[in-house]
Amino acid sequence: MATVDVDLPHVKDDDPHHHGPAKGLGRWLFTTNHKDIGSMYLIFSLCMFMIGGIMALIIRAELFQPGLQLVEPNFFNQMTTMHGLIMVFGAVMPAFVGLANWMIPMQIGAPDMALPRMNNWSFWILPFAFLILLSSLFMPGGAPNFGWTFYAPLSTTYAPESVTFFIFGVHIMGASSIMGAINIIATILNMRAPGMTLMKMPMFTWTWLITAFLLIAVMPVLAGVVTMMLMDIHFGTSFFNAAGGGDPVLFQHVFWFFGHPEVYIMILPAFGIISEIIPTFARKRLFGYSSMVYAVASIALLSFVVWAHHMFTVGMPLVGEVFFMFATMLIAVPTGVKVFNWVATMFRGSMTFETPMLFAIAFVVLFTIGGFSGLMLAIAPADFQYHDTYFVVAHFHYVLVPGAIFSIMAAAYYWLPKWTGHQLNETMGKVHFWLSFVGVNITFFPMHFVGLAGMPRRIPDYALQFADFNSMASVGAFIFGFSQLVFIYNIIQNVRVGEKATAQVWEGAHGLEWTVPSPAPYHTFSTPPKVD
Amino acid sequence: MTKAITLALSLLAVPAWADWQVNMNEGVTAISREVFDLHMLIFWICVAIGIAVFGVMFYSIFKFRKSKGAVAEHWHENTTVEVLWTVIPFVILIGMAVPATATLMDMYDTSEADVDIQITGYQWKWRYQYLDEDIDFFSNLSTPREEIMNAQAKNANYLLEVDNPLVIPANKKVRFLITANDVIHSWWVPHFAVKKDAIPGFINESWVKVEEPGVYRGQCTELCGKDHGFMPVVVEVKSEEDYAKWVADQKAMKLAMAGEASKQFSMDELLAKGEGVYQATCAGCHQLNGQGIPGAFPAITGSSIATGSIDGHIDIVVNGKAGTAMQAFKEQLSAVDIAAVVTYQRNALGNSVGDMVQPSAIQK
Amino acid sequence: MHEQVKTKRLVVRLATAAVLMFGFGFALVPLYEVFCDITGLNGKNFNEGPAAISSVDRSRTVKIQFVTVNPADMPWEFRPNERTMRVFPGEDKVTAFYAKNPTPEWMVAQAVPSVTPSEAAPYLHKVNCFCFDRQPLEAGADTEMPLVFVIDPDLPRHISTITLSYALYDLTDNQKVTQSSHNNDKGRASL
Amino acid sequence: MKDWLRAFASVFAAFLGVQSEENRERDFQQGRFSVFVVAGIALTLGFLLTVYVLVKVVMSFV
Repeated sequence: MATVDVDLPHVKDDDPHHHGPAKGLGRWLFTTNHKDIGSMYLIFSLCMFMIGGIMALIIRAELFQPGLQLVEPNFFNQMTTMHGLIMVFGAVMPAFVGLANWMIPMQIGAPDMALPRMNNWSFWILPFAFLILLSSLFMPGGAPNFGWTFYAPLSTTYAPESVTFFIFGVHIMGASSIMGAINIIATILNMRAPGMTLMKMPMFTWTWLITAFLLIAVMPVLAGVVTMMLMDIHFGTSFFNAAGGGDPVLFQHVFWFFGHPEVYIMILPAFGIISEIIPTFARKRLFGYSSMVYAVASIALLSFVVWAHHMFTVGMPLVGEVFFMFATMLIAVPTGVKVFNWVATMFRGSMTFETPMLFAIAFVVLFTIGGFSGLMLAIAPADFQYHDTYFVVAHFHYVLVPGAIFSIMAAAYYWLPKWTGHQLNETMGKVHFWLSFVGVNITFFPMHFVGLAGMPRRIPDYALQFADFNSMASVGAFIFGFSQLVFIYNIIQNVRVGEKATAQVWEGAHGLEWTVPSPAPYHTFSTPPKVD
Repeated sequence: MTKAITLALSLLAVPAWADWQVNMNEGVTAISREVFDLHMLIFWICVAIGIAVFGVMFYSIFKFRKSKGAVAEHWHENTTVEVLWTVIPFVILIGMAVPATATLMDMYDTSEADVDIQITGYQWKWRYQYLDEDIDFFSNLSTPREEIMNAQAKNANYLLEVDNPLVIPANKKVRFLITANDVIHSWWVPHFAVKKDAIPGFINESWVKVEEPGVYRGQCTELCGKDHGFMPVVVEVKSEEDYAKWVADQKAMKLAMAGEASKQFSMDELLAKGEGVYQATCAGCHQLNGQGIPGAFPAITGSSIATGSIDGHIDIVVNGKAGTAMQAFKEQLSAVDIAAVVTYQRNALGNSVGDMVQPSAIQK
Repeated sequence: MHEQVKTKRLVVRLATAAVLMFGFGFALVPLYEVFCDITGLNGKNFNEGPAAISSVDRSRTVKIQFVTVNPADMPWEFRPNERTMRVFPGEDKVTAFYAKNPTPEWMVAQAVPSVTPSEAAPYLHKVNCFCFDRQPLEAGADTEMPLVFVIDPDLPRHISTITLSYALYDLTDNQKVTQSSHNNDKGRASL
Repeated sequence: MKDWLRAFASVFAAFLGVQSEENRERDFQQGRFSVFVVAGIALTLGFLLTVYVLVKVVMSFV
């Protein structure tokens, strides 16, 4: 990341006509301030993370022992579906948008986002989208039970009544993501401080710029696929119904055309966060900044041509299987190689291991394990044995939980002193880290074994040979689940109490956001900073 | 209260047969061994790369610590190193792609098969039709509901056992034509390395040539609704002679069944047979006690159909009810079974209508 | 202010890009049909009507199997008259499928073809097929539905068996205007 | 013409995930955004084509 040696005199932001935030509920309902909206996104994401987490615990409690103990199969399917939807669209994506809202303006020296009112609106439709989705749990026929990938015809002809609520929920989430992406691109391209050229932008802003383009390209396709579903269910068309000339495999193609870029949307901002944190605590500039920028841009483009590796067993002709296998293996190079950049940054650095750095290192190690299992899944003939088993569940949980979620936690611990103005309680941070690290591995590593041994995914009960590893996974899930309460305690504690944090906060930190005092005043960079 | 008991019971019922299988099944066919070798090759490559990468990383974590006085250097770019660590994985990938493509091509072998079997996925059971012989049967989960509800200890093949397994000859190429009746299912036998999606309205094909006779178990691997976890696949591989004998037996049994349909049964025979059919086929939705699930599946006890006109009762069992989960059991149950289960539903589960049905009265 | 104008222009461009991508999502449907037709993906093929095939290749025979599926409790009896045929590529062949409507009401059905291996789909020409249009049947009536087909001689040599499957779908409810006497309650009951 | 060539070279380097500092500075100072978008899409289609040709070649060995 380009060092920005800003020798800006320490200006206390107290010009007279400055007005602080409004008082009471109005502040949060009508705010157009990127910091308040960022906080609301992060709090919303934390709540969704808890709700999704409870569903995960219900799933793991049922799978603790062979036999049906807690829930009947149809409700179990509702839990797996809602767990997936809430974690993907409710916890991970809003958290990254919240971090973007907080940090991008401060990192590029902009006073606020380019379209503040749209920013407010794209947040406030999210809680209602998830109210619509969660209310379907209490409807006759229950919540959606067809998996977060909602394959037709299970999600169209054989779906419960509440599928229409699911469709409208997804429409609103998509609209919120698209507006958020437009806002971020407009801010980054048009509102950088003079001197803050594209070449000097921090890595978090770069990855978010590219993620925003990905969002604009694929969220409309997701809206398209759910609209086709709506037409199939209510208006008698046959997009996915073989009787009327449609094709269920068409659904899978259109869904995964959205699906694969979506998984990159969930990991590129994490690359950005880790590329901010490791240089700070290694006290050494990010190795190969330009390679990172170019690679992330090429990943965005290449992520559009590999979607069918999710469909190797659907019955594609040989040419298709071999094409998508080669394409998937080829794009694994620019993605996987980025891990070497982080290791090279740490090499010959001078490291200290506060909580953000611990989460970042855990990200690099465990995300790489998820990357390796991903590479194994790319091999089509072997995928015939892995597809839709717990090996795939282990793969995507390793890239998402120690991947995206750990990077969000690292970002929280890294920037909280800047947001709240209080130093972090290091020991409690480490308690949370080690509990989560142990919990995540006990939960998801045994899933590799039961997946290879032949346990399919999305089943409420299993044969006896999978019993032991499943009970281990369930114990791990409860450890990981309850250790998030420590995370909530740390956040609340940090907001309320703790010694005063300096503007610099971390010794090795670089970037415009560290030139403003901690806690960051309500309006920062009203007068653009001079970046040499 | 009952939930507490079942919970306690399940904790006590220590799985009789703990198993810590950590790796993929090597399988019993040439293809499955090829896939296993490919899997292990790529696994070891990943382990090697992992050791290299994490080695450097943990080395730098321990060596370059601020507390040990390490001072950070200032270089932050070296394109030659970067080109190197991009080309090496690229070459490794090509090394992996060659055997992978070879295995994939072997899998797509379209040579003539000795036996062709149509596999149709239904909501929550499989149907096997032998194209060359006139054999056609359904394969339902046969694990008793008491085991699933933890009222009884679980047997070794819990959830992986069916009433009519698919029977194929050993050392012969058997070709599967896979399709579905309602939603997408997926037919998978880990020991064959055969997994193909069953898609309604379309046909897929796969094949297997098994070397060792034996019983091989798999499961449906695409979410297909409520009982997705309860529609296993069991394939019994017999030697060629046993297979020929089995085909002959099947044909003889079919003739006997036709004869039996014209036989007259007593009430007790019908009730006994009916109870078995009810538990295997109907209890999934209407529940063991016939109470059903309010709002989802109607109760049999005191139902207007089960206590109403006998023809209406037969019609709904034979032709099902369109637009609901009540399937047409015409093809799934023999005339004898339908007569028995209708009689059972009218004279048990709290109903006592008193009339009975003979198989001859069921026209399919 | 200059920056306002630049932002407004950029936002309009990005919004149109989003709308275009929404359109692209729907354009994937016809694109998919074209892609299927060329590659025979998913066993679909649309080469219907007389095929301009002159020569008959008598050097090899191809085994063609016929398979039928009654999806979603379609009550009709539906089976091929001949289960398997051995044909020369390039030779016109005729066969028929038997269908019977055992229910006490008028019904109409649509057969959906599918070919495996999908590589062979572009080489199977259906000159005349009952799957081209809907097949109505009175209560209790039955019929023989014809199929005339020819296999293209330049079918790749490594393909020795082709399976043609038909799924017979019941289209009675959205075809019929009046509610039939048979009170088949079409209400959507929850699953 | 020169900056088209440079754009293609940079995008190709991006596909490999390797780029030097001074190339990047030159690209960001002189390069025009639209040129890079066209180069990116063209090279993605090129990537598609090369993989397809590679598949056909590999399959012909059967």
